[in-house]
Amino acid sequence: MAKWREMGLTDEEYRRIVEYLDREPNEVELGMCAVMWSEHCSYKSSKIHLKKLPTKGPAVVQGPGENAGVVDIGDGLGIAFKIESHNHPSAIEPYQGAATGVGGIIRDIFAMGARPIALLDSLRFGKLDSPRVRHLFTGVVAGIAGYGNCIGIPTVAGDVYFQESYAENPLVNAMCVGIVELSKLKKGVASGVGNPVLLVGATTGRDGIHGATFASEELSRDGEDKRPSVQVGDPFMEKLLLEACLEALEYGHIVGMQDLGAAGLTSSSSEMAARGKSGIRLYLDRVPLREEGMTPYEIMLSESQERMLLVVEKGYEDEIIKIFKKWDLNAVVVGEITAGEEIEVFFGGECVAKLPYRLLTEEAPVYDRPYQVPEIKNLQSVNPAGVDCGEALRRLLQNPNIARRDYVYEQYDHQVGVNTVVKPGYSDAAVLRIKGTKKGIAVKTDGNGRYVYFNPREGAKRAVLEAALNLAVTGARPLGLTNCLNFGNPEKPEIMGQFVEVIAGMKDACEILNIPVTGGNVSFYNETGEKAIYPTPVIGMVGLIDDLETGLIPMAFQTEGDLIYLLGEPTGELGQSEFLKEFFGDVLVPVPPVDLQEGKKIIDLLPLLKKQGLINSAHDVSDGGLAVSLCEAAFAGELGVNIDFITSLLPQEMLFSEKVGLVIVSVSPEKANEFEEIVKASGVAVTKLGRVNGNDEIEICLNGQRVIKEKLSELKALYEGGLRWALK
Amino acid sequence: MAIARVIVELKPGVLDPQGEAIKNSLHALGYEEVKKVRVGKFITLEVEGNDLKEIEERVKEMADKLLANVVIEKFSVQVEG
Amino acid sequence: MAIARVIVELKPGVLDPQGEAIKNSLHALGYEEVKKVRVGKFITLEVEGNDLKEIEERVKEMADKLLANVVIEKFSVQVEG
Amino acid sequence: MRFGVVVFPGSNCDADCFHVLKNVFGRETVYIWHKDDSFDVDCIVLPGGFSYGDYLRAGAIARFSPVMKKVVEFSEAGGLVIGICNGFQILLEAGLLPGAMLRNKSINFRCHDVYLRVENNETPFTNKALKGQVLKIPIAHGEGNYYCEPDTLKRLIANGQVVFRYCNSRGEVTEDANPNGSLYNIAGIINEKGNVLGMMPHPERCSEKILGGEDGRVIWESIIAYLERGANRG
Ligand SMILES: Nc1ncnc2c1ncn2[C@@H]1O[C@H](COP(=O)(O)OP(=O)(O)O)[C@@H](O)[C@H]1O
Ligand SMILES: [Mg+2]
Repeated sequence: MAKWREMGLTDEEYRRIVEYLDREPNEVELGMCAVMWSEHCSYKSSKIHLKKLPTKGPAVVQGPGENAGVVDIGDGLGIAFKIESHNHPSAIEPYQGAATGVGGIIRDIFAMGARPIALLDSLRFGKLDSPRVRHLFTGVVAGIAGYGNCIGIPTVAGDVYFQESYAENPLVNAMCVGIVELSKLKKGVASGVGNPVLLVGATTGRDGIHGATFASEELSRDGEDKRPSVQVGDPFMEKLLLEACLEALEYGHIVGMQDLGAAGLTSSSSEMAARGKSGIRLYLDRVPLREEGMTPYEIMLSESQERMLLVVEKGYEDEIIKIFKKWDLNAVVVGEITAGEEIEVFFGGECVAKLPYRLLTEEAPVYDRPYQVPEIKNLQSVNPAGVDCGEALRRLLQNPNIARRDYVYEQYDHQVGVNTVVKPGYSDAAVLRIKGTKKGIAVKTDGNGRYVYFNPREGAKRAVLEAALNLAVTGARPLGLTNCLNFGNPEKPEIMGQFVEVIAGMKDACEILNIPVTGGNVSFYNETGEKAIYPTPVIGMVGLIDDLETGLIPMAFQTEGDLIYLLGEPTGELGQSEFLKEFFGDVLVPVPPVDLQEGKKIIDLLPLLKKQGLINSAHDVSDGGLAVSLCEAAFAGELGVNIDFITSLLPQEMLFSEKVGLVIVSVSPEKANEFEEIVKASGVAVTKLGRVNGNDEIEICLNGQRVIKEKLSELKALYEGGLRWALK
Repeated sequence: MAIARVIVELKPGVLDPQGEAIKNSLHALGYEEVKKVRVGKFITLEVEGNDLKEIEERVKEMADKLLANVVIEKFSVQVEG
Repeated sequence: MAIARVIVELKPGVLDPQGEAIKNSLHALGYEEVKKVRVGKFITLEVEGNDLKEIEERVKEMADKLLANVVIEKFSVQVEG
Repeated sequence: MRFGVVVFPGSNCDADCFHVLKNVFGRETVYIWHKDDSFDVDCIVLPGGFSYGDYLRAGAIARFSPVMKKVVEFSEAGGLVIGICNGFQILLEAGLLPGAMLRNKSINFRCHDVYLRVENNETPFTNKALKGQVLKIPIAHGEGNYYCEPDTLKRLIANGQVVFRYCNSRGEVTEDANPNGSLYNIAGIINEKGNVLGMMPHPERCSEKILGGEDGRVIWESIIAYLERGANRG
């Protein structure tokens, strides 16, 4: 087989390289081209579609294109944040795969000069009845814990789903959030002819060579030897690297900084060169190696973790190196900035590669792949009327997709840094204070692939709206989002169709909700055999609470006697709900519409209601539907509910439809009139559902008929046990 | 009753952060002569049965399935009565 | 160059939560014959020098000072050229 | 009165302790670098985190840091030392406190609130607490399963060196309330001389209302009160 094909390039791509260079590339050059032209690095299948997403907004300081996006939160401060996938490595070695995923995204954040203050993890696995899935799940969670806890960045939020479609191909998306003084924001640029280029941190080994191309292929079970050797994360090393880099930035005289991720030295040098429109010359003999006899090819492509590339003002390198030595880290001048436009690589006194950075970056191919928009056909109907609501609620509460996630987040140190004001499990989103100000930020990831599979466009809208609502119920105003788009093989028109539709849905949602996209990541080829995963756009969102003292809304019901209201119009479709799956299996019935306009109104309304002291708690309706949401707010407050209202929907539809865009709030009785007036004036539908009680009782009546009466403590035990029982 | 000892070690080439940290610490303590450190596991199992051959087979299976992570580790098994 | 192998094990009587967990997992996988599991460390050092006796002494020192915590652990050292 | 927070490579609660002492209690606080071999402070905090990655055993490598020699001298001279979480583990490894830490019984790292009963309120670290008072303080550790020889335990109990024990919200010391399998539900102990405390829970994480609890304050307040009384300087 031709060398280039082994490296993942098509004949046509190879031809273009030869044409551009006007010669055949040598092996090192070919390797560099192959990784940079891989889907993972070049975004060749997604680029033209990603362009459609709105990326501008008043708060956006840095949109897509840098190591991370940045939004302005006032007081001269910015929040840098980004999400990334580590799906393939985690499928092979769950602990290390997940750990190194966390390590990678952290580096993206401190490369911007930001101090990481939070991690989030969005996880998808098959069903827990399979031992292999349990192995993957427990390994991934332990890996995230292992890395995040050791480096000392709290993992404060995330989401987890267990669906058959992820059985062979789990998703592990990690997000990091950092805080930066905007005047000190750093970019990954290389400029200033003669400036030295420093490689700092871990030594370079043979690990992960061709990881980027690996991420751009389907997982095959016989691909054993093609696998890059698994990378082992060293969070201790990264902690030192983080502190040393921030200290070096504080010292100054750093022109640009970038982490070494996929495609290692090749991508970091060429991307920095491209951003700064400079050439870079590298001397590989100076790279500190971990293994003997490494070739220039291996050094250029190694994906060894915990390394950064720095461009430093000439004359200051010794001082910068001193800082790294203080932290017991390697720091070596491996090259310099040149006047040309080329990445020149020297080894043993010879030039072993010389490529224009353009060939590796902007000249990488861009494809408008054929796509076929999936049609939604053969809609069926089910009759849920026979299902006992109490029984349904009990089953749903212990369903692993709904049950309390403390098995996961109790393994994460979610408090280190002493900023975590709302801890995981206490609300829809986590809230962190910003020390030295009154402000707080809310963060969350979301994206239910099941809805996206059945209707990609609506499903994508749903993911964005749900994330936004999860922030809004804490009192936050969404500022921006990052996304991780996990899909199957883009060379298949039906997968590309899903992708195109998801982008369209996200675009709509971002525009209507007025939340710009500041960055993201695409992970294609999440397939095993012929089976692709559910298309899964994961949305990571950051929002701002101006004053935590007055603006923070709890999820828990607060006081006996408070009235409970529902904001938003329930429509009752059961399509793709956990209820439907639990009682009717994988049938196709209509999904609830996503009403972005109403959603927007609710998002704007919640902080307002809080500021005026009109609401005491808020929680959105999501997986499991209204009944589950009521229970969650009740469990959190250790208070029961008596619900009684009129509806034209069937009880099962009313209680278990998972329409996104509904929020339950509690209101002091004396504020009820004022509350209702303001909500009605805003044009948001509002229903009085009932009241909070002080008994150990969840009682739900509809149209005067009692449909559920359960002990709060018993339901709570199911909710708290569900996930752990499924693991036994 | 037999005793099985399983040694689990990282494959060569796989990064061993633990080993590195220990090596550095040994150097700081003045043991400069230590050039490399690798950390593995030493697992001792008490196993019921008399057929040592069969026990060895079973323990190898256990190592392969659970005790070692064969993606990054290798193992050896030794059984005695 | 010599190779020193240090086995560090919990003292008998000291609870081994990791060993317990492994035993339970083995039982869940059907290896009911496993009655007890203890997990220790297997540390391999590459040490410069020729005098195996002296190396053994030095490595024992290292184990005593750093590699093992003698409150809960015991160790054994074996050196080969 | 001056506090010193030691920074080992891999410490990650150093800044948190610093923040609480400096910004919440308004006390002069300095960082002490692990390579430093001199300092001028009245109380030393060995913070939580993963010194040296905890790669061999928690705290095992850190105890050989140059600064630890001085910490030992400081404590021998009567100076106050508090080790929290990883700091506790380092004190054990350094032999400043008896015993050792094993992996949590559940194997997993655990991060959540626990309740502690104050067993001894006649220490520099607990003089503002009531005997038997129940404190709600978070833990975050994977190796907090305290172990010592039976004789040592007897001595600890007899001398009142067991300062905190895990209990339930009603102050009952039960097995269910023990998050990690610690012997005798031990969450914190003090040395015989009474000037070196090690505890697994993190008082710095619950010293401000906004973080959901203030039960950790009593420990800082006790230290401050003790030092204000002009007790001897190390
Ligand atoms: N993988 C995870 N890591 C950390 N926290 C998580 C994870 N999954 C869920 N959580 C937390 O559990 C709570 C419930 O999560 P989820 O069910 O996703 O909420 P919602 O339905 O509001 O999106 C939230 O506080 C969330 O941040
Ligand atoms: Mg929610």
